[in-house]
Amino acid sequence: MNRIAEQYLRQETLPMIFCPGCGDGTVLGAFLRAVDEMKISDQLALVGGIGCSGWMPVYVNADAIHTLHGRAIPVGIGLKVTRPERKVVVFTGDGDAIGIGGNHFIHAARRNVDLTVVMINNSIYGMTGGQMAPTTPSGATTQTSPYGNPEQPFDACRLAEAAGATYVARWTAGHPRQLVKAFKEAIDHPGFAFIEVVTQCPVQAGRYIKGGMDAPEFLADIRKSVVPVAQAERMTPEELAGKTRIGLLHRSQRPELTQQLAAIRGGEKR
Amino acid sequence: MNRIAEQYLRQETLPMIFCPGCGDGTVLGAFLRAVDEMKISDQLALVGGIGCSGWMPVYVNADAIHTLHGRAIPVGIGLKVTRPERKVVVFTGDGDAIGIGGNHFIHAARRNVDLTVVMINNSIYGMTGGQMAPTTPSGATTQTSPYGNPEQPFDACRLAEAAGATYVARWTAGHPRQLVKAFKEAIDHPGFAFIEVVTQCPVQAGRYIKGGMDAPEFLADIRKSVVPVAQAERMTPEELAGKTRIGLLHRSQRPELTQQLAAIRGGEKR
Amino acid sequence: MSEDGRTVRIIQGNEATVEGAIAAGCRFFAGYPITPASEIAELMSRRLPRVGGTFLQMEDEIASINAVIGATWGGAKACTASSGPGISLMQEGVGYAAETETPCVIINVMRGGPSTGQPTLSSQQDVYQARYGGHGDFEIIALAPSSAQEAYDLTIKAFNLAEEFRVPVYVLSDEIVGHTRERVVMGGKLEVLERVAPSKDGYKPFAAGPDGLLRGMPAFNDGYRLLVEGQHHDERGIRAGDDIDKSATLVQRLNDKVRQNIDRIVDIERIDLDDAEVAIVCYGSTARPAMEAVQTARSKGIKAGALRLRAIWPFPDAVLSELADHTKTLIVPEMNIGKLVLEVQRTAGGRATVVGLPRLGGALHTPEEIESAIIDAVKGGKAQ
Amino acid sequence: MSEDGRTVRIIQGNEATVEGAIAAGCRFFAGYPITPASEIAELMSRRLPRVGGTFLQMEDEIASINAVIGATWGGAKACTASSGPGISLMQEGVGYAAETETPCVIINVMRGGPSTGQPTLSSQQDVYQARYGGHGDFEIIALAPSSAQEAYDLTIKAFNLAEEFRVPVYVLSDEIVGHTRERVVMGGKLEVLERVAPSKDGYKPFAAGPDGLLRGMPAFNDGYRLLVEGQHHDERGIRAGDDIDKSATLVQRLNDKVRQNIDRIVDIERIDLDDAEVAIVCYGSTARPAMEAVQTARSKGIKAGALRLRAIWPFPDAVLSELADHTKTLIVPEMNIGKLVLEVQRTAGGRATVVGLPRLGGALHTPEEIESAIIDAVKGGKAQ
Amino acid sequence: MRKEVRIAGFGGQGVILAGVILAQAAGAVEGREVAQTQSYGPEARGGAARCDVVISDQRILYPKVRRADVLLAMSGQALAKFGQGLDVVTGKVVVDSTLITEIPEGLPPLYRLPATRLAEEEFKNRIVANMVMLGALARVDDTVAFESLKRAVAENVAPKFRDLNLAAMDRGYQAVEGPGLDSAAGPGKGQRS
Amino acid sequence: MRKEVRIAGFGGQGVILAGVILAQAAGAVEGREVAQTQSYGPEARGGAARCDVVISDQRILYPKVRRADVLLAMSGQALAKFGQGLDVVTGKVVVDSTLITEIPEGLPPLYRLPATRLAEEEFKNRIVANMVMLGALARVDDTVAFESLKRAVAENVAPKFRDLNLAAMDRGYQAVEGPGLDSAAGPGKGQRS
Amino acid sequence: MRGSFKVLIDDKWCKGCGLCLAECPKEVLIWSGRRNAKGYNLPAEDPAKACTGCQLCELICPDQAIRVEGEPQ
Amino acid sequence: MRGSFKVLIDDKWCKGCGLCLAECPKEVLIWSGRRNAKGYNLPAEDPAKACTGCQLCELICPDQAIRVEGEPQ
Ligand SMILES: Cc1ncc(C[n+]2csc(CCOP(=O)(O)OP(=O)(O)O)c2C)c(N)n1
Ligand SMILES: Cc1ncc(C[n+]2csc(CCOP(=O)(O)OP(=O)(O)O)c2C)c(N)n1
Ligand code: SF4
Ligand code: SF4
Ligand code: SF4
Ligand code: SF4
Ligand code: SF4
Ligand code: SF4
Ligand SMILES: [Mg+2]
Ligand SMILES: [Mg+2]
Repeated sequence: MNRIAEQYLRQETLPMIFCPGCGDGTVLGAFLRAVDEMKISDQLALVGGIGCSGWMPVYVNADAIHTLHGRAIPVGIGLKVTRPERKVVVFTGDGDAIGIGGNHFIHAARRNVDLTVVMINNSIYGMTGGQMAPTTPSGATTQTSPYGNPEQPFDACRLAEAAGATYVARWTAGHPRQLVKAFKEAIDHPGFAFIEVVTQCPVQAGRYIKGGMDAPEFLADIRKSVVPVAQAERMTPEELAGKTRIGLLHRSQRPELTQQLAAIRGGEKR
Repeated sequence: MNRIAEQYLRQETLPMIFCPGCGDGTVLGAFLRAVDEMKISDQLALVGGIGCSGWMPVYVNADAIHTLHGRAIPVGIGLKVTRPERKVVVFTGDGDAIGIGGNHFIHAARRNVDLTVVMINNSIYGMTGGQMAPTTPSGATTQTSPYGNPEQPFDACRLAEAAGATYVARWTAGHPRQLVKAFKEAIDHPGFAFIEVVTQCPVQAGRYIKGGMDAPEFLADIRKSVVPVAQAERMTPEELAGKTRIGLLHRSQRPELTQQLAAIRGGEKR
Repeated sequence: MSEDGRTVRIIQGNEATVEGAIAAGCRFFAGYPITPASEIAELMSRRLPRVGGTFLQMEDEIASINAVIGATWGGAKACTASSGPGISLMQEGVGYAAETETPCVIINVMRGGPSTGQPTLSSQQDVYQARYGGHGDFEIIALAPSSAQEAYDLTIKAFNLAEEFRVPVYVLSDEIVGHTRERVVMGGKLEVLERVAPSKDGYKPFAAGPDGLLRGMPAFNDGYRLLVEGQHHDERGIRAGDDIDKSATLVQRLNDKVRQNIDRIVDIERIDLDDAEVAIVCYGSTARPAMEAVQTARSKGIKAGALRLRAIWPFPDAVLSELADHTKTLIVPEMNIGKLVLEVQRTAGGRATVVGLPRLGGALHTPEEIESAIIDAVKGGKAQ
Repeated sequence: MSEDGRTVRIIQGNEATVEGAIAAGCRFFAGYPITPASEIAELMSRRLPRVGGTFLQMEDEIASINAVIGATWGGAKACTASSGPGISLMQEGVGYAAETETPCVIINVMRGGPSTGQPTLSSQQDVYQARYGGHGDFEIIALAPSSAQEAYDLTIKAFNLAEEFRVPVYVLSDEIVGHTRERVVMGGKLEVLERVAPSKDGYKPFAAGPDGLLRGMPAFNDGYRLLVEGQHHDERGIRAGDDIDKSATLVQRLNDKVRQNIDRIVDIERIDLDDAEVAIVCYGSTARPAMEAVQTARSKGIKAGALRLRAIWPFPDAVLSELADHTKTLIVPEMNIGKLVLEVQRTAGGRATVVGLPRLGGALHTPEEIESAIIDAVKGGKAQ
Repeated sequence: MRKEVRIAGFGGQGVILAGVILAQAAGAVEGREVAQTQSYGPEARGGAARCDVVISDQRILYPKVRRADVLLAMSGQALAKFGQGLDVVTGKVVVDSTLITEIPEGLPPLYRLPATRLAEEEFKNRIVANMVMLGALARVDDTVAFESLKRAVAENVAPKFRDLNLAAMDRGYQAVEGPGLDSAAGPGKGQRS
Repeated sequence: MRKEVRIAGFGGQGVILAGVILAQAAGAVEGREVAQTQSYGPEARGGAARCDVVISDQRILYPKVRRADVLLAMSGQALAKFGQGLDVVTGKVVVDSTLITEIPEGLPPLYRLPATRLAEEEFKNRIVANMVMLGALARVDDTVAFESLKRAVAENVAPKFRDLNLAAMDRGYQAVEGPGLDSAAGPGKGQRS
Repeated sequence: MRGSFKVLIDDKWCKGCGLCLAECPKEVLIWSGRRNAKGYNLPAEDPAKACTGCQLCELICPDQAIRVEGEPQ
Repeated sequence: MRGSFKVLIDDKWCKGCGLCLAECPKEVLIWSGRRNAKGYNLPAEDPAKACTGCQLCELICPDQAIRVEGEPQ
């Protein structure tokens, strides 16, 4: 086990339940490195949803709460407003965040609450065994779309921005170094920060959507499907077709909820 | 009572519970005119949420279901997919649609289900007596924001579009003729059509947010606050500050859910 | 397929549930994945489009039950399936279905709770939730299969009861029933209650017959100009929540229509009860070791019997009361903290000793464990 | 304000609830408007910021209960308030609070159901939902005030019990209690259980004392490195949902910690019971006409009494059982179809005649109505 | 002694506020037991409004009005709906004669005053008709002392409306006419001892 | 006669499929009563896997395995965990000797075959080790007829993998070694009559 | 598009909100001084003004209480 | 930035996913032919290749089973 993991993992909870080659572990590793660089493990309040991805906080040796499916964000808000200096980081899946939890997601973005929300987008419901997610590509077969997904997926980053998020970035499990940086930026960002991480899920998405790709193949496939924002700006719509932009997609400033609440408590009329 | 109302209102349900001067009645009147022009009262399946606005279908002499708070859209989907030629129109409030019901709202838009969703935006929770809504302006006082709303409102149209809606329009209760046209367009539109109607709620919003404006004052105030899209394009950002754009804001084409489902039933692989 | 059109397959209870639903005419399913019920959605997604039906995976369980309600008024027989957490989220919707007399079926493949609890292990902890989970006073019907075969049979029955009583009907399956692969005989001549469109003549959608039941089930856009209302309402569906009498009348009927017609619902298997001194009152998967224990006890000359409830709600008060009159001890094994045992206690009214045999943790009782409770009872070892 | 720091105000029960909560140390409220509970949120939004607390109006009731859970682990005493439909939506969250032993208070200002039902009229229909609404086996505590004064007093008590037992505690108020303006004496020397931070020495957050209760309540970022888990877990909080023994141990304790310490919770008012032949068993606003009926009956020389339950869950089996031993008839007036009467029947075990006096529609029983039930009972006119 | 007062009219007439002031006068000012209830919620909008106050020197058990001792009626509908329940001998009805012109049969002793007209004409504010009615109540019945009502207004009404309300109340006290009243009463009568 | 078979190993070894095939053979092909259960769900991922099959000629009441008659062990962990519960006289254990090298004390009669090695080397596909093990089962015990197993494979496995699976099964039937077996058995032995 | 138009106000449904008064471009509508059974003020046509039949009042009336009758001449 | 680096693979945690093999730009990692107690294939350093210490393998390893040791020279 590497040094960072030795220091920051809650050893008695291991092994992690992630399948072999699951991107979640890589993302967690990047998060630990960001925590290490920021020296904030005492200030962390980690919140996990339900899903493979929701298990990530459980393995970190910091205060952590493993909540209900879709409800990580409101729990995170309760933690944040009771002690605003807390660094609340929410780990959630695509189903957890924008499937069942979609309403909490957009409302937290609207309120611009100072949370960092990390959404693992594996295009599927992993934990429950490979059913379609609101991120599953149109036409893809899964356990509940045997004839091809009749729906179209969300662009979670676009949704977050339209709802009011003030930091929006997308990376993949194949970009661990960029993820470390993004985690640091997001945690420091005073407002609702959203990081979507596109990951390989070899066991469910790999089997049902990707025709049996193993983890290295799947990750290679993901890397091929993305383009950095800067590069995307120089590309034609035709070149961009089917590509997903990665990088820092949006950053802005709007009043942040806990600060607004502090003002009210201070007797200021808003 | 006017001719249209005599013909299309369900007389035994009257009087309508709306307060004097409430915009909901005007919007309902415009809807009845659209129904009359389209001659579709037999094909209608009307769905109401809970809130003042959710009562609108109850007064129409057509098949109607008055659902739970926030749940009108999934009920509408159930009605739509079981007989796709039905014209399903959902009447909902700002709290109903994008407060408690926000998740159903964005997912229906994502799926581009062929529904017409009419959202009455009165900036407040009217039915329950004037609490803040996800549309209440920042800083506004309401029954639950006595020191000024610490949150920022949604732009429902922007959210709808980002989620995937393919027809998005905004009007006000002061634009009944335009509303008639918009209803017709939206009902004819083969996909998720969203119409936001900004209305005066003299009794709750008028009292708590608007410092006691009566209905005519309130409506005049709303009219002052909006600009038609075409005009907005010719305005500077400074001129546009604090203004809300009205008109047809977005129209596009994407695969529609019930058609996709029909294809699956037909044995087509998507 | 055999001559009488019946087929035999070795399938899981969850699959049998799906086949039962489709055989009963279910043509709409909306659901959301959850262990250990997911196979039901998965199989529905495969099967329904092939029989002209519609499968939707919704954004959550709330949307699922509400889509089921919409589809039902749209004209389809409809159901959803979930487990503990999802069923908890559906409570408001189930109450709405009860209030609006929307026939629908809710399959709960029970797992251990509370909360996330035990996603992969079985329980019978949600039997009271089925009855009391929603706010307000209403009755539902709940059936509890003990095997894959019954998952098939009782799902068909659930749809029939939903249509007859215009209520939400629960199939309270569990992880063991849902995931055990067994022989299931399907098809053949099945009793299926077809939906009948009521006459439009002076039709009042919520005016009941003398038995408190609504006749038939109308659909939208068939010319009824229906008004379906979740607030208390009159016979036309017009709101009356502020009218004390109309509200009381409606709620009383919503309860009475089930309670007073309980004879049409009661569904029990009686095993060796005629001369039994000790009776096991059981349901669901727990009934299996219970029945085995009775067999073994009988083989040892002990006068044991079993009353197996296939319909647990409405609770058959009269049956239990009568049983208490003729039996010394009633033993109630359950994979929960002891729940239906409270109903047995209530109905026994002190006329028989009632012994709870609760089991937590997810493992089925063994027959030996139940047998030893029988022996204890015979010896007079345990009392209420 | 009087000399002992007490003030008297004429306020609605809902306002008294808010004042009670704040007096008990509540510093966080998350809620969503609903009739007839909205005043609680409205007053919280005014009061909390003035005492350094936080009020949040969330997007729905699900978010509300979950924010309450977050805030509680964040270090605040917290509560939410709603009515039927909203409480139904909270069931999953309440179960999570029970599973994770998160102290919190849920105020249900009951209205008529099911579904939208009767938004503006009162009921006691949700008493079973409070106990059985969530999936899985767990115990909660529920208190039922009969007046604005008790809305104040019992809300304080609810917070204390939540802290002591580390459970969600319901205050089952109703529209009548919530909206009646009455004299309320507030402040003075109140018994308030302050939250105590446990020692970090070898601390296992979910290791209970011999009474099954956890000691103290830790908060995030105070150095505990807590792990709060909604799946079944061991004493450290580590998941054990697939471990039969650990799961059984946890669930058993979650139930026993309330059941076995019921003596610390039971809260009853006994009125003229010593020689009573007929006893009214009552709670909440229905207790008021009941007590008046007893007064009138006594004035006519009838040996009537009343047992008023201020804590209805856990149900005081022993108290009722004893009452059944000494009383001929127990009458249970409720503003519902007849619910707690089933518990009374169960505990009476046939040793007293139990008469339900249900009332639907939203109007409180009149004292006369209850008195005539008393007279019937004395005459032996009605039987079980 | 238990006293039941019902105030009824349309929404928007301040019926509830009148009841609350009455409850405050009896409960907070005079230190007696009170239970005030009302027709409630958005459902009541635009339609009928009703406010009930029970006042007693003992613990109030049943908190609802069964048969009002005094009815203050501010609309014909309200009088028609609630007038019949009263005791024709001991009960009292006060009507706003601006709005109520037809008086049904079978009512107990009736007192009248043109509350709405007085409010509109003398105070240029229709909304104080409720205070005019409350003033009348103090005159026709000893439910609470007139002084207590005034203190309750002082303590519960926003300062800028206080004098207006007090004046309206005085006017009602004077203006009410009916069985056994001197046509121009000075304050002091109707006081509770 | 009730027969309980447990197949256990790691996730990914096809343990469940083996049990399902066995259940189909007994239930669908031979028309007997079966109850097949398994360690389940995402929780089982990467960890231990277990599949139980109860077979009987009568209605199966208790559906779970209490004390297996035959254990097919495909990992050391599985053998350690489940081996002890068996009846040392009447029970039987078949181990995949590729993966299991240490055999604990106190086990009933033991049969071995290098299932995984055979699968990898002879069939170039590790995943058919489960079929190799099933073939061995047919040889060491009369739970179901070998022919029934083959029919169950034919009916339940995708056509393109059918022959591979059948061949692997045959190989297991032949390769297994242990008490009372001829070293090279022909088909026919172990048939159920 | 002048004609002879009549604006019928339905006493039963009118809630006296005043929107029609504000909406009429010709200020045809005024308060009548009458109240309906619920106590709402009722509008009326000002006999001194000429209605153009534009129907703006009918369209804005939330309670569908207005019917503009007549033909453009 | 060559140096003397050692890639330590932790048998206990490795799940044999192969991501490290695919990730290493220098193809330093190969399958060892060994399995751990759970039956997972274990990677190993190819003695014929030189590790640059880039840590890409360590960063990508989902199970934190890799530790790259050594100093750049
Ligand atoms: C209310 C509720 N519904 C359903 C479930 C079952 N469930 C557990 S995880 C999950 C989805 C997991 O998908 P996602 O959020 O994308 O996370 P992943 O496993 O893919 O990381 C579901 C539906 C649940 N636990 N609770
Ligand atoms: C689950 C649930 N929560 C809360 C309520 C109470 N409620 C009824 S209407 C409403 C909000 C109304 O606001 P909006 O949707 O904006 O409609 P409006 O009345 O403003 O038209 C609320 C919170 C409810 N009926 N159900
Ligand atoms: S199912 Fe997919 S997302 Fe979940 S742990 Fe396995 S590989 Fe990862
Ligand atoms: S409260 Fe507002 S929105 Fe509701 S009916 Fe009254 S005016 Fe209209
Ligand atoms: S707009 Fe309609 S309701 Fe309003 S005053 Fe005019 S006629 Fe009356
Ligand atoms: S029709 Fe036009 S002109 Fe005539 S009254 Fe109405 S708004 Fe005025
Ligand atoms: S990436 Fe990690 S888990 Fe995967 S094979 Fe390499 S060392 Fe093992
Ligand atoms: S550190 Fe870099 S070069 Fe060395 S093994 Fe890892 S990936 Fe290869
Ligand atoms: Mg996912
Ligand atoms: Mg609104």
